Amino acid sequence: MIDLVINISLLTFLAITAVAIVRMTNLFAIIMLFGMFSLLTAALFVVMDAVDVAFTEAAVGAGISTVLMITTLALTKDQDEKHPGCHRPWLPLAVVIVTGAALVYGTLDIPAFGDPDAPAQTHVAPYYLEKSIPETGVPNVVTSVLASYRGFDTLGEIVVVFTAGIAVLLLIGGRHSTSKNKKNKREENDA
Amino acid sequence: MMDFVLGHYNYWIAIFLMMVGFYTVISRGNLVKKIIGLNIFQVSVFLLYISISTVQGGAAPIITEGVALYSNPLPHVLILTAIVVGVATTALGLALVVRIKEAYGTIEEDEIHEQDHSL
Amino acid sequence: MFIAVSLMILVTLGLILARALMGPTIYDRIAAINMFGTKIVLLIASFAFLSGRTDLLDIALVYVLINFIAVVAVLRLVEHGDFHSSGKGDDY
Amino acid sequence: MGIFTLLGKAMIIDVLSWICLLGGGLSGIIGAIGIHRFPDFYSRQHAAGITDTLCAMLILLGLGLQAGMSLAAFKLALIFIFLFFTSPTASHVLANAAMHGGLKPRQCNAIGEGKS
Amino acid sequence: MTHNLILRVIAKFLIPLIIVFALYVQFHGDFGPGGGFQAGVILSAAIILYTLVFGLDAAEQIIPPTILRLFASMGVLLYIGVGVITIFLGGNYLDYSVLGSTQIAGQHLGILLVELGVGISVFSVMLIIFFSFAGRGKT
Repeated sequence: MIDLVINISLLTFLAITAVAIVRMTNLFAIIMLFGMFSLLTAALFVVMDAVDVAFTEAAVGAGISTVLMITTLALTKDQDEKHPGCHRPWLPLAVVIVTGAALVYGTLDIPAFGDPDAPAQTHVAPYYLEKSIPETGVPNVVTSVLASYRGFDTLGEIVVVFTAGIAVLLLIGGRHSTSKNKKNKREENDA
Repeated sequence: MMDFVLGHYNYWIAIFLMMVGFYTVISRGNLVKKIIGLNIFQVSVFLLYISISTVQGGAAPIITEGVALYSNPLPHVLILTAIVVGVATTALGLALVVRIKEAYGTIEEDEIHEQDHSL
Repeated sequence: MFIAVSLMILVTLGLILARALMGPTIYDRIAAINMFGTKIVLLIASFAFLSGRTDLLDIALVYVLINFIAVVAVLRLVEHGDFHSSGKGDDY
Repeated sequence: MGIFTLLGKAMIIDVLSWICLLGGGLSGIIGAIGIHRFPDFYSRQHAAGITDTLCAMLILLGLGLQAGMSLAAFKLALIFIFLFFTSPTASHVLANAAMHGGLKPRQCNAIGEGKS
Repeated sequence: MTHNLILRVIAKFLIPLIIVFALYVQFHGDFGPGGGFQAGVILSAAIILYTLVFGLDAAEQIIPPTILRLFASMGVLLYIGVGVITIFLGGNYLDYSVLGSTQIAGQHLGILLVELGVGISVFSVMLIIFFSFAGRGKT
């Protein structure tokens, strides 16, 4: 019961934070709130028994992600949105409401939250839960699935992360950047 | 009725967050804010998957003596890797924003379009 | 007993969230984020005891560290405006 | 001595951890009310800092009493140490940054805002 | 931020603890929450804290960018290499059972190596990204 209360209040906080993020115009405050958003998400994952995911989200979402956004802000030096909102907000709003309504209609058939007889729980999950100890000797099923049963997937993910690192290095890895360009640009503007 | 609402609250909030992120991406002109919108969208998908994996009264999927009911480990694996990949791709997007700022001097979409047209 | 504490922490979280949303200055928001992180740590610690799984304390430990790093990063931006200076010149 | 035999050791630990946990929770709520009621950033920081540390320490102590001697108690002690060092440091750095950033403490004298 | 004496002292005290905790997460991932992804991120967070407090130059003296690039590829190669070794030992790709004398021992060794590869790779990629961002615009 108390799980449900914590769950629902955290979800409500999450929704409030998300709406506040959209409505604010100061990018700095937005990034701060986004860090808080990640913390709340991670707490929700803990409440929903996804321990490893919460671990990752806490380290990645609240830590690295926030730090990277702040460094970007330091580089772009634009702390405020110049054109808050667009000229005609009704079209995007209508699109969003229609899509959301369709998705909510889709959820009406989903089994309720935490139903142990839902199709998602009865298909392959029991196999891993049963076989993890006899086959791999690892009590943490997430680790055994991650590294052993679905090793190929993880290899793919690692390659994606590696590629993203290389791409960032190619895009902004060089140190010789702004000062020279800016000087040239300023001279052009003056002339 | 109450059971129905409580049983679907998670999904509805996930959809709400998804729509909030979607709205931010399509209606705001600031590139950093667009990336934050994408991140909110991403988090909503994580939330949906983890909600599906939860079993009421179940424990975290670490096998211990005397516990019979565990939540589903497969979505956890999926989302765990997705989070790390997500931050890597977010970093890539932010790097693009930095380059755009250096090339155009602004991170507002309107002004970038204006500069492109004036060429 | 853990239930009572969890509920109290939830109330606190709500109040801090309100301050973070209203906060007139940036520093108010940073302070609220810092407090929020601490309270989330406490919520997870008490939830760990509530559900009887003390493995969860590892996560609380990560939170403490990560929250600190985020706050330091924010303050670095507020004070210096960039991330590459070593800051040796400005000893005010 | 009589009260010890009357209640037993487990009971006393329970009562102590109840006191710690409730005190911690209460001081958390008081701090959260404080950051709404105080007028400017520095006084809010005072409310946040004092009750935040007290709240965290008391709750962790209460949980630690429940854990007894175990790995969980060790981890709680680790969290305690980290919070003990990082939380005041963050507060200090924050106030320092606010001061250098030009945020002035609110001057409240009798003529100005005191009467209003 | 280097003028901030308290922060420097606390950072010096915290960084070793964070690194030890990251190693705990890395090698305790079989039994509790944790694993390569998380450990890599926490370890890089320790270096990020060092960078934030002591400056980028000091951090790059500890871990030069060339070594980081080497590590990033080494992690991926370790992962792939484990798979190739299992092929040579007569199993399928990434089938760790052939690595040890028994199936369980083989799986243990395989999971350990793979998680190590993941940890190294994630650690160095996160730091590469952060150093790229932090060093941008530096003359």
